[in-house]
Order: sequence, then C-alpha cells, then structure tokens
Amino acid sequence: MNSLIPLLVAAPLAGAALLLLGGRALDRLGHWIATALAALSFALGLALFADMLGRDAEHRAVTEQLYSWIPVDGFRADVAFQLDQLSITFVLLITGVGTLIHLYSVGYMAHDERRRRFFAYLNLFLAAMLVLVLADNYLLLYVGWEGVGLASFLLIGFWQHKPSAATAAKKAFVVNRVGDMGLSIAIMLMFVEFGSFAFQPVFATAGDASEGKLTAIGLMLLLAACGKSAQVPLQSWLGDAMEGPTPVSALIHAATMVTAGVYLIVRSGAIFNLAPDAQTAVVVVGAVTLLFGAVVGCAKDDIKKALAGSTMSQIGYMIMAAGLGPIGYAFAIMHLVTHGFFKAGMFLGAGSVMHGMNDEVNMRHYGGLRTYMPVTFATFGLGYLAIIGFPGLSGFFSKDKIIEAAFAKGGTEGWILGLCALLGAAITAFYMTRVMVLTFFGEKRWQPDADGNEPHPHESPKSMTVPMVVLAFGSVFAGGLFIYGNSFLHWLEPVTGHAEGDSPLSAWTVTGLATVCMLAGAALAWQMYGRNPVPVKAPVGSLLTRAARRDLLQDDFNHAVLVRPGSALAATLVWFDSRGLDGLVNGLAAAIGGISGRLRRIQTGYVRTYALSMFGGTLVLVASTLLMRSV
Amino acid sequence: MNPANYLYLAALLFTIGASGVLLRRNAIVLFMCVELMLNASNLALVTFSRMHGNLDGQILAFFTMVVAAAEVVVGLAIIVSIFRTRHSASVDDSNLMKL
Amino acid sequence: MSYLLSATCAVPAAGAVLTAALPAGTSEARRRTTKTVALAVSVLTLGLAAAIAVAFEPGGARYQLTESHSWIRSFGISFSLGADGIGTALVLLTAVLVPLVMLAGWHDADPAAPEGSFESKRRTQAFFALILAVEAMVLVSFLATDVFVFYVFFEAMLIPMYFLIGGFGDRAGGPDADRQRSYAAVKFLLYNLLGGLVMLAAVIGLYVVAGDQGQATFSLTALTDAISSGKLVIDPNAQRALFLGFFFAFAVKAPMWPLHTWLPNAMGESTAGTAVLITAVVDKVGTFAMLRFCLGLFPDASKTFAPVIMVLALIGIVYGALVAIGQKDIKRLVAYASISHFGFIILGVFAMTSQGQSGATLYMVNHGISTAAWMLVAGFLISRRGSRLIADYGGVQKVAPVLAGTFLIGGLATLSLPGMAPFVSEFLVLVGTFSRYPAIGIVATFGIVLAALYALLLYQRTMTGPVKAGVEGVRDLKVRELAVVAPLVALTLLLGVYPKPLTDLVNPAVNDTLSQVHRTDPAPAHPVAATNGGEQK
Amino acid sequence: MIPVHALAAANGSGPSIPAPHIEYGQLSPMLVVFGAALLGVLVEAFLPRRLRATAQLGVSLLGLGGAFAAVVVLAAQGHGTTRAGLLAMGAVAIDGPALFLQGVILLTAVLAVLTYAEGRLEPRINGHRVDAFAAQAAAVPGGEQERDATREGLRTTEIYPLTLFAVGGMLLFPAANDLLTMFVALEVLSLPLYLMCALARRRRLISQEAAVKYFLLGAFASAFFLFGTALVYGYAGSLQLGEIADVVSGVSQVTPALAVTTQNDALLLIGLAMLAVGLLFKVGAVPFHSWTPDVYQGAPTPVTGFMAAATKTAAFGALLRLFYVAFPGIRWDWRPVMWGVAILTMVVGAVLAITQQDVKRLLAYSSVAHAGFILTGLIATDRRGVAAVLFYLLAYSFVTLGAFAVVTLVRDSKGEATHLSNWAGLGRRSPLLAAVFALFLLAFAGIPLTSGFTGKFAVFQAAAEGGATPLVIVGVLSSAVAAFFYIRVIVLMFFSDPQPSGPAVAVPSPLTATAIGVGVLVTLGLGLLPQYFLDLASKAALFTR
Repeated sequence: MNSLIPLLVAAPLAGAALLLLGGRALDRLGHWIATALAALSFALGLALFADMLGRDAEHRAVTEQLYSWIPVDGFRADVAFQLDQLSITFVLLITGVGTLIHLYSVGYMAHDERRRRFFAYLNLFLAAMLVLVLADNYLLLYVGWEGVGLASFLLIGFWQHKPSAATAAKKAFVVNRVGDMGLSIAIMLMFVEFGSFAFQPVFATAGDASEGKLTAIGLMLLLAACGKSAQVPLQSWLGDAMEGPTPVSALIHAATMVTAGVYLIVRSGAIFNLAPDAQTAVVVVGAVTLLFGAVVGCAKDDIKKALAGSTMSQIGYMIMAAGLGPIGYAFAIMHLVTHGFFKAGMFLGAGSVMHGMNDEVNMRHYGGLRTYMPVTFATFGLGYLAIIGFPGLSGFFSKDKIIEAAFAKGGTEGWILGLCALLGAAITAFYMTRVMVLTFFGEKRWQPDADGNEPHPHESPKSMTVPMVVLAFGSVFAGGLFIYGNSFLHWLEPVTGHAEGDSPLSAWTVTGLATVCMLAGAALAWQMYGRNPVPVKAPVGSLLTRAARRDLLQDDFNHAVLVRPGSALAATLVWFDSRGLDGLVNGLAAAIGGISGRLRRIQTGYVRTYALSMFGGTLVLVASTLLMRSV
Repeated sequence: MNPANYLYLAALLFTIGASGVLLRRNAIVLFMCVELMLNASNLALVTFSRMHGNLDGQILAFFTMVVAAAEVVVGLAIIVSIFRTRHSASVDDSNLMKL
Repeated sequence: MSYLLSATCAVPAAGAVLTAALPAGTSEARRRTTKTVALAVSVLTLGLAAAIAVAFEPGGARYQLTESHSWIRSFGISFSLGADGIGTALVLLTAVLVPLVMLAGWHDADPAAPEGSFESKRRTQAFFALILAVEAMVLVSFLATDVFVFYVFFEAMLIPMYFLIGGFGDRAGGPDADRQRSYAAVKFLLYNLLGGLVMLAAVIGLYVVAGDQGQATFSLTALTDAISSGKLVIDPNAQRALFLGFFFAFAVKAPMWPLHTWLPNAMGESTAGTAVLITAVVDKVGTFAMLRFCLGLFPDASKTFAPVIMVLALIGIVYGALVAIGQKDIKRLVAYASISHFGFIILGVFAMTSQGQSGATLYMVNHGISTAAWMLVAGFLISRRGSRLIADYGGVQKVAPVLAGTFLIGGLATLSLPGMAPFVSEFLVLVGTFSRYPAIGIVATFGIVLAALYALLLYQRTMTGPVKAGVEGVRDLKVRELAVVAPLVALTLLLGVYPKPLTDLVNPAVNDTLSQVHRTDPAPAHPVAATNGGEQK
Repeated sequence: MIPVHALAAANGSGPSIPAPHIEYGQLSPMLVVFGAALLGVLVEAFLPRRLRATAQLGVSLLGLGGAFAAVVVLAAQGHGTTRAGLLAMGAVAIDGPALFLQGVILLTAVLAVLTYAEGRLEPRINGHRVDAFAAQAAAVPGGEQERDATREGLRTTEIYPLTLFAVGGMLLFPAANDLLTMFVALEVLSLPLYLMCALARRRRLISQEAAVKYFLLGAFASAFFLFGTALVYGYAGSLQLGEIADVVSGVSQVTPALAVTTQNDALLLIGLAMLAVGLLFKVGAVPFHSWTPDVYQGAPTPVTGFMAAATKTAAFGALLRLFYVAFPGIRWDWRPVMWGVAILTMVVGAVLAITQQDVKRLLAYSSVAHAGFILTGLIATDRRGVAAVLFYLLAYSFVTLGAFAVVTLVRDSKGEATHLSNWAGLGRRSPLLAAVFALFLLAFAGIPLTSGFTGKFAVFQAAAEGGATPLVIVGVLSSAVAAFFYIRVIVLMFFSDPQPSGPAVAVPSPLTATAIGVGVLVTLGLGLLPQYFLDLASKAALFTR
C-alpha cells in the first residue's frame, strides 16, 4: 500500500509533463487528462486514508524511502515520503479541492487558447504541493516549497500579455524567495546542529540543542512561513497575485499553497515547542496579520482582492494558533481545512460572478446579482456564513477553537491575543458582509466593459457550479464533523500532540463573545452598504480607508525601503563596474601608454642624443660597478 | 717617467674624443673624434704593455690602427654618399627617423 | 598504459587541424561539409569522454587511466594525464557542451558581408576549427597531472578563444560593434595573459623550491605526495607567494571579483556559443585548478588565505547579482549572473568541507549546463531580433512560446530552483560554507533572492507584456535549436532529481583534496542518534 | 699571451720563426665563410653582371652550407664537449657555446641569404627582376645616375660578400677567447653591416641615415670596448680571457707588474664596464639601444632580419664568454649592475613598443625587450643559464627572421607598407600570411606551444634558480606589457576592416617562402617538442678556457 505514495505525486507530475511536451495534439483532451489525473491522485489519497484508518493510531505514520538524492559525505538527503495523519489531511485537501478546481477550470478556461498549458501548470502545482506535504525531510520539503512557488509564478502570470500579471508573478516569486532564504538557513542550521535535516531524527534530537539555536531555527522557519503564507512583513505579494485566473486564486492562493506556512510550523512543532521566543514571534506575526488582512479586506472594491485580504487574515488566525503550541496546532489545521472549503468556494463563486459580468472585478459595479445567479449566490452565501462564523457552520467551530486557544495561552498575552482574535472576527464579519451585500444585494450598478458590452449576468455552466456546490457542502458540514467528539483533534494528536490551555474564560463565554462580535460587524456592514445606496465610484474615504486600499502602504513601504535603494545600488554598482573597476584597468593601460608616449621623446632621431645616452649610460654603468665594490 | 702620466693622457684624450662626439655636428669631425678615442686606447695599451713587459698591448695597438683604417674606408663611404644626397655633413640633418 | 585520455584530447586537436584544412570557399555545400566534419569530431570526442566515465571506477585510485609520455626532460616535464572524479565530470561537461555549441552556432560563421567584400573564405573553417582547438586544450587542462602541462594548455587555450571572441560576433551590436568586439577580445587576452604570466613565475618558483629539496619535478602527483608525506616542505612565506601566483591566474580566469571585468565584454560581444564556451567551459578550468592545484600544492597557504578569498567570493556573489539586475544588455546580464555563480563555486572550494567542495564541483557542471541553456536560447532570440538590448524586447512568449518557455527554464535553473541541477550544488555549497563560516553562509544565501530578481526581471521584460514593435516577426525555435536546448533541459532536470552518479564520481576526489589540506568537516553539535546516522552511506 | 722572451728566444735560434700551431680543421667554419666571401669578391670583379646574382647566391649558400656542415661535423666529433679546446694559440675557443651559436648564425644566415635573393616582390624593370637592394649604392638618390642604373636593372650583388664577411665576424665573435680577437671580430662583423644598411632600393634617404647612425654609434661603442680592453689589459697584463680570470681570482703567479696593477681594482671594474658597453650596444640593451629602432627601420628589411637575428646571437655569445670565462671571479660586482640593465631593458623595450606605428620599429623595440629577457638568463651565472640563453637565441633568431621576411611581403606602390595602419584587415585578405605573422608575434609574446614560450621559460627558470626572483617577476610583468603590442598587431590584422587602398600581399618566390616556412617549423617545433634542442643547448653550455 505504501508504494502507492509516490504515485500520489507521480500522477499529476506525469500529467504536467505530458501536457507540456505533448504539444497541440493534446489541446482538445488535455484538460480532461489533467482532471482525471488529479482525481486519480485524490482516489489514491482516499485509498491510503482508508488504509491508514485501518491501523492503530501509533502505526498510522509510514515512510516510503525512494532513493538517496544527494549523497555527499556527512550529508544525506533522501527522496523519501512520510505519510502520517497530518500529511494525509493535506493530501486529501489538496487533491480533493484540487480536483474540484480542475473541474471548475474546464468551464472557466474553456475559451482560453492556452488552456492546455493552464492545466499542465495546475497539475504541476498539485505535484509540488504533494511533495511539500509528503516530504520526510526539510530539503525535499524545500523542493515542494519552491515548486509550488514556481507553479504559483506560472499561474499568476498566466496571462503574460498583461504587464500587471507578469509583474505580480515575479513579485510573488521574489518575495517568496526572501522567505525561502529563511528555510535554507533553517536547514543549514539544523545540519550544523544535528548533522541531519530529516524530520524524525531532528525532532528526536531537538532537545539536545540549546534554546538559542532552536529559536534561531524557529525564526528562520517563521520567515519561510511568512513568505509562503503572506504574513506580515512578507504579505505584499498576495493581493497582486489575484492577477491570476480565479481558479488559481481559489486553489493556490486560498485553499492550499498559502497555508503551507501553517503546515511548516505545525510540522516543526517539536522545534517550536522548545523555543518559546520563536513561538512568541509566531503568534505576534499571526495576530498582526489577522488584523492587517482584515483591515485591507474592508477597503478593497476588487472582489478578489477583498477575498485575498480575507485569506491573509484567516491564515493569520492559523499562524497564531500554530504559534500557541500544542494547544493550537490541531485547531490551526482544522481551520486550515475548513478555510480551504469555504474560501475556495467563495473564490469560485467570485469567478462565477466575474464570468457572468464580463470579467468585471469591481464590486461597486455589481449589485443585485442574487436573482441572476442563484447557485452562485447560494454557495457563496454558505461560504460567507461559514467564514464569519455563523453558528453551526464549519468556520464557526474552527475559528471559535482558535479564539479559545488564544485566551487559553494565559496571562496578559492570552488576553491580548484573544481580544485581537475577537476583533478580527468582528472585522471579518464586516468585510464579508460588505462583499456579500455589494455583490448580491442592493440595486444593479452594472457598467459596460471597456469594449462597451453591457453585462448579461447568467449562471455559470455545470462544470463550474458543481464544484461550488461540493465545496459549499464542505463549508457547512466540515466543522461539525471535525468537532464531533473532537475527532479531528484525536486524529492529529499523534503527530502534533495536544495540550489543554488554561483559559480565563469559559468556552461558552468565548463562543458568545465571538458571536456577538460577528453580529456587530455584520450589522455595521449592513448599515453602511445595505441600507444606503452604494456609490459607483469609490468615495475618497478616511485616511485609514485610503491607506487600506493601498494595502496599508505596504508597497509604498517596500518601494521606499527596498526597491528604490536597491535599484539605486544596482545602478551605482553598474557605474562603478564600468567606470571604477574597469576604469582602473583601462586607466592603467592608458597610463602605460602615456608613459610610452613620453618616453618615446627621448628617441629624438639625433645621433648625438643617442651618443649622449650611451655616454651617460656608460658613466652610470662604470659608477655603479665601482659602487658595488665599495658597498 | 711615471707610466701613470701616459695613462692620464690617454684618459684625457679619450674624454676629449668622447666630448667631441657629443658636441660636434659634422660627421667627419665626429668620426675623427672617435678615431681620437681609439688612439687614446692605443696609448693606454702601449703604456700597459710596457708596464707588464709583454707585447700583447702593442700588438693590439697595431690591430687597432688597421681596424681604424678599415673603419675610415667604410665610414667615409657612408658619409660621402649621404653628403652627396643631402649636400650637408651635419649629423643633425639626418633626422628622418625618430620616436 | 592506456591511451584513452590522450586519445580523447587528440581527437579534437586533430579535428581542428582537419577542419582548418578543409577546402576553403563560401558555398553552402563547402560550409556544410566543414560543419558536419567538426560536429562529427566533437561527437566522437563525446563518445571517448563517455568511455572515460565508464572506465573510471569511483572507488578506485584518485587518478585513473593515467598515462605519461616523456616531453621535456630538461625541465622534469612529462606529458602526464590522469582522470580523477572531478576532472572526469568536467571532461564530460565539456564534451557534452561542445557539440551543442556547434549546433547552436551552426550559422554564426556564415558569411556576414555580401559577396566580394574582404571577408575571408575560410571563415567557417576557422570558426569550427577554433572551437575544436579550445575543446582539445580544455580537455588536456582537466586531465593534466603535470603542473607544467596544465599551465601550457591553460595559457595556450587563450589564443583560439581570443580569435573566437574577436573574429565572430553576434551581429547584434551597434555601429561600432567591431571595435567593441576587438576591445573585448584584447581585454580577455591581456587579463588572462597577465594572470597566466604571474602564474608562470609561480610555476617556475615551485620548481625551484621543489628542486632545492630534491624534488625537481612538475608531476602533480609526485609533488602532492611529497608535500603530504613531509618530504617537501615549502617555507610558509614562499608557499604564500606561490599560492598567490597560482591563485591570481585562476581568479582571473574564473573570474573572481574584482578581476572579472573582462567577462561581460567577452560574453557580450561574442556569439552566444562562444559566450557559452567561455563561461561554461574555459572559466571552469580556473575554478577547477583552484581545487586541484591551489589546495593540493599549497595546503597551508590555502588555509591562510581562505577567509580573504571567501570574502571576495561573497562580494562577487552579491555584486554580480546586483550589477546583473542593473544591466540593459541580455548577454551582459548573463555574464554578471555567471560572476555571481563563480562566487559560489569559489566559496565552495575554499570552505574546505566535503559538502562545499562536492557542491563546488557539481556547481561547475551544473552551471555549465544551465547557463548554456539560458545563454543559447538568449542567443537564438538575439539572432532573430538583431539586438541585445532588453528594452527592444517584450511579449516574445506570445509569438514564440517554446522559445520563451525554454528561456524561462534556463532562468529558473540559473536561480537554482529546487528540482533542477543547480539547486543541488548551490545548496551543498551553502551548507558547506555555513558549517564553517556561518556569517558568510547567511550573506551568500541572500544571493538566491537576488538571483530570482535578475532572472525573472529579464524574463518579465523580454518575454511578457504586449508584443513590442520589432518582435512580431520573431519565429519560434527551429528543430536544430530544439535539438540544442532539449538535452540541456533534460540534463538540468535529471541531475536535479538524481545527481547521485555525479556525486559518486566526485566524492572520493573531494575527500582526497580535503585530506591534502588536512581539513575535516566540522562535526554537528548534537549529532542525531546513531541509528539514524548509521544508515548513512 | 706572447711573451717578449719567446720572441727573443726565436731570434737567438736562427732565422726561422716557429710557425704558430693553427688547427685549421676546427677553424674551418670560419675559414670556409671567409673563403667564400673572398670568392664573392672575385665573382664581383670578374663575372659578367647578368651572372653575378646567381653566382653570388650559389657561392654564399655553398659557403654557408659548407660551414654549417663543418660545424655539425665538429660537434659530432665532440669538439663541443669532450674535445673542446683553445685554438690558434689561445686566440679562439671552439667549445659548446661557440659551436652551438655558430650553427645558429649559419642557419640564420642561410635563410637571410634566401630572402636577399627574392626577386619577385619588386615590379620588374625593363624585364629585369630586381631585389630589395639599391640599383647602385653610390648613386645619389633620385639622381640621373640612379635612374639609369635602375633602368638597366642593376643590382647590388656586393651584398652577398658583405654578408659573408659579416657572418665570418659573427662566427668568430662568440668563439673569440682573447680581447684582441674579440675586438677584431666585432669590427669584422660590424663594418659590412654598416654598409649593408645603406643599400635599400626604396627609401634610400632613411637607409643612408640608418647607415650613418649605425656607423657613428657603432664606432663610438667600439671605442669604449677598446678602451675597456686597454684597462683590463692594464689590470691583468693579458688579453686572454682565461688568464684574465686567473688574475682576477688571484690564482696566477704574481709578477711585480701585476702586483702594482692589481692593486688598482678601478682599472678592472671600469674596464669591465666599458667592455660591457661595447657588447651591450650590439645586443641592443638599454641605455645603449637607441640605434636599434632607427637602424632596423631604415635598413633594407632582409638585412634587418639578418642583423636582428644573427648579430644578437653573436653578441650574446661574446657577452656570455666574456662574463663567464673572464670575469666569474667578480660576479658579485657585475651581477647587480646587469640586473639593473636587464630590468631597464625589459621595461623600456616593452613600454616604448606600445606606441609604435611602424611595424619594423615595433619589432626593433620588441628585440630590445627580448635582449632584456635574455640578459635574465645570463645573470643566472651557471650552466643552466648558459643553456637557457643558447636555446633562447636559437628560438628567437628564427622567429625574428621569419617575422621580417613576412614584413617584406606586405607592399604597396611605394614598396613595403610598414606603417601599421596598412596592416589593417590583412587577416581577411591573406589569412595564411596573417596567421603566420600572428604565430611569430605569439612566439615573441611567449605564448605556450611556441618556441618563444620555451625560451622564456628556460631563461626565467634559470634566473629563478640563480636567485634572481625579482628579475623573473619584472620579466613576467613586462611580458604582459609586451603582449599588449603584439596583440595590437593581431587585432589590426584580423579584427579591423581593410583599407580600400591598402597594401597587397606579394606572392613570394620559393626563396622567401622557404625562409618563412623554416621559421614557422622551428617556431612550432621548439614549442611542441623542444627536448632535443634543449639537450643540445644544455650539452653545449660549458665554456672552455
């Protein structure tokens, strides 16, 4: 059975290779092949899951050694997969949601002439993401880590003819690279410390290392997570990444890839548990990002960017939970899974709306769409309810658990985190209600597109709606399923461990507070956007609004602090290289030439001058010979 | 007489000859100055020959005279031909090649 | 005594003479004959190189298939060749790249000027003969086990290389392209000649020093044996001076910051194929020689200077990448990227850890392959549009998707994407450096961010966006060009996923080098439990 | 030394003078060459004009070839090694260096004579083939007489006997074992050369100027040499190098006169310095080099090639013998001074060459720089150094001769086009010729696999072993500077566009082609497989005394 594990990766990888190399012959069938392979991978995942369920909790984790990858003395990197409860959870999420989104894309990309390539990239993404979650060591994880980055780059920039898309793709990759630097350094630190970077041995030995070293490793891993999961301060790429086709945003930039940071931290729990300072850093990053993303989400008029802000914020929750240690790991993953359902569903919904509205993304140009796109409205609405934490839906359970865990951290820290989380919940409800209202309610504010075509909103084809419906089911029921009998917690416990915190508030109090916050936020949004007409052109807005529209000036900051000095430095060095270093070399050559030109003048052409130089030379020769004797 | 005096004379003649080469312009005169230097050497050779009591120096002096004669032949040929071309015996006029 | 090694070197040499002697003429048929002959020779060489790799036993002696022919007895010089793992890997690299470079430059030496002008009738013959000559000399350099023989070919290869740079451009330069190109060629030659001459002084010095202690030989194996057994003790000051003499030449050739300024000119002005020969093959002789000669002959001095060299290499990594970001010319950008990469290689060599040195060796191979792919595709692009300026491009992927795709793959390999060959080597170098010099390792890691910037900026500016005027006519890759790129891409991926054959080849030689400098890897602070360590092979 | 009492004794014994013992066999190379020269004079005097050129060529080649054969035979008989010895009552030494250098000089002379006879480069005049030499040397340039002479197709065939006389002097020069012989040899080789310089067919003004400059400065230098001879004789009481050495190192019997003169070291040191001046002038070392560019430029190019190759060889031979046989005892005095000269020569030669615009002047400065490189070998003061210098001279001679032979081929309507701008694009018009010249330039630059590299390696190695490491470093650096101007010419030939009205490359007769071809072969041969010649040089590297 374990030998099936490599097939999980191989199936989509083969799909990618086939589609990329196959050429135009596969234009007509390629997308179905890709979808089938994604589904195959999902089926394999299910089979492995069933197999795993058949074993005791202690024997569920298995390792499949493929081959020795980089054998160098004292250095060992293998291509080996580890399938345990944590990774199978991801496998199912990735392949499951992935298959649905493949299916959705069949319809969504039907008219794109480069559809085959799109599906190849999607398959490539699946393969890389599976490597990421299945790797049994950090270096192989790194392969998946950058592999998904590559897929993300290719897919964000899929419409390369748009300069904005190309720029966004490059930005995503480069910012991620900063995070990857963290991962590299973390691996190097582990190697120096433990002589290995495979999960099992490192975690087993982590206790021997000093806390300082572990903190350093933890911080570097956090840097990596910040990059991949768009956490402050490396969050700036996610908003721009919405330039990619919407299925991409759903799969990569909502459900799966961006959550890799959470996976990394949870997976490295053994290290973080021993490095409290690193954990503190993690929760701070998580808390800051959850508010940051939420604020940004409130101000965006672009539906996808609003959702992107939301994603950032939700991942902030997960990171915060992961930073809480054993009390939060399982809930981080649980929220990750439920978020995968509802956020993917909402992105697909957004895609469906755009599909019907001539690719319009500005919510101020929507309005009243609920009657035109009933399925989209229903599925999006369910996702909406899930994310704001409407009682009984999946987001309610998972988010609630995180808020509880935050309070359970204890002390002032617990209070601060808990309140942040509650505030976040309120803002979440606000901006999601805003999205919902602007899109589906109110009057029509439709505008003709650039070519003057009036939009004719209509429901999307089956291939698109079916995945949305499936995801909506997940949004509704997943949370309840997971929470029932703490099944999810127990499932993950062998991997992540679990600890009960010491909460100053009872569970019910927290739930109540969260619900109140949610209602308050939603009500405020309804008040602002539901009861008043929405201007088609965005009002100037307050300072905060304007800042939030500009992603809280993150790009301005990066531009001022990194990009501009960076290009200035590059320009200076280019100048220095040609004028300074090369100038030195050319100057030396010119100097020798100059000396030569001067020295030539002693060759006057007059015999007597020559005779004089000989005579002088003789005198010097005689004198120096005599001098040598006297010395 | 102290043989050193002959040597001093030889050195003086040699220096005069060398100075002449450096100072005079006429090729013939210049060449005569070189001859003077050769003769200064001859004087020194003969003196040393006498001091050492062997004939080597004197023999060389004879050779020098022959060589000087040969030099004159060659030298005059060259100088005369260039004089006929340029109508000048000044060495400073032969200045086509330089730098 | 086997003659495999000398045959491998002799075949391209003979091929060069043969190609040069083929009948002159500018007719298409004549030219095709020339090209075919040259290509056949290079493929034959590849076959012989493969035979070396097959015959080489990774577990055996350091130098295998050795042969020695008396050459200049008066100076204690014999024409000795021997293959070790590192050399064999680089011989393979060279033998693989040369046919591809020829194929890529199939039309580079076709007459540029209209009939009747002063263009030489032997242009095509000259181009291919020069490439084969370079190949022969490079192969000897990689296989030489005699310091003098190495020196001679290290230096002599400058001449054909010089004519390749100066004589054959990419026809994409400005109005004063000829002047620029001859400037580049002269700069290349003078820089390297200066390096070589300084090394000559050191070579002579080494012989004198060794001769004083009864070891008057140029044989590398004899010298290193004598040094490691203590029979030959070079006074520390002399050792430092000699080391610097050798290192200077290699640092110019490699090239290491701040001696690099010839490379952008040379790579920018020459044809893409020549640029690949320079950066992927010829320059590798420099880094290779650091590993084999500097470390092997002057272990103590190497250790003394290692920190300084590491810092210079580090500057080179960051500097090269930053200057690459600021470039306006595609080929110069690739050149500066290479300078950055050479920094990594040198870092790996002087970190003196098994990871670092294995990584450096792999890096030489991988950089050769990946830069070849990147540069050759860039060359295909430039030959279509007739410009090297980045600003003249835009939206190429729209009109030539395969070209754009392969260019992207080249760029991704250059930025060391995991799963591709350069990643393996770069990571090994970083780990190897980090384990001895953590600070340098961390700053070097910053290089991977900058690499992403220059590689992707170039891709973005040239390939994406709306189709620029002048780019509409750009055709996609032809079959010949695909045949060039495909093997390179395949190798990049293969060696990224399964580098074991290469590491197995290289590791013993690296260990031997490390033992020559009396260095062992720093032990981990808290090694993982023995059960896990025990599995290590 | 011919002591006075010996003559007196001869007088006493009767009217017969004991004939000095002359080893004609071992002197035969020189005798053959001088004989051929005299025969050449006779040919000049008695043969009709139309036959002279051919006959002179035949006589010269036979003479030189015969002399070379004699050298080979002598060497084979071991006169270079085991049977080396002093001849003609100690006036001449036939030993390894002498034979080796005589061989080199003779071979160079053969090739040079071939280039003299080249008749296809100049356009025919009235159906007469003419060569590079003046129609009538005595005629005023541009005058009526010259026009007539030219119209009649006259040729200065005297060049052959002159060359043979010069070669004879050159053969004697490195073999001279006393200062008298050395002085005479110096003059014998110089005087014909002065004349030969003046014999160019084209650009006669600068040709004559070259001659007058060479003559006056050469005579000036000879005067120094002679005065130096006098002083050394005064110190040592002998002209023979071996005996001087004995006196210098204090092993000979001290006569009363010696007791006085050896008190005065200044005599010795000044004398030595002045002797050195005479010889350094001939090799073209700085600061005695100033004649080189002018004379090289002005002289007819075949003569320049001969002069540059053979004179330098002969003069270095003499210099070696002087320092190694007569003055090894005071090497601590002269070595530092020669260090200075060597450094100055290398640097000034290389630096000055950079800005030259005329290919012949450029090669002249290059020869100055090479003199510096050879001097580093000389300073090694051991057998290895001698061997290195011998090898270098062999390598250098052929490269130089070949290079100047190539220069004769690049011509425009005014004769040879020696200005560098005319050489632009030569590689595109005549790739073969340009490639050959490039090979010579690369050999000059000391690029591996050419003879120049082997030579340079040999001298630098010898110098380093002799403890002259700084010299090696200066040498290496000035090699780099020197490389610059060689490469500049290559750039010009290959990478510049030809001028529309540029020069044409004349197709040479087999004579010049042979000279160039041999030059190429030797250049490559000594680069690729130098072992035999290194052995030869190293076997030959022992001076007898």
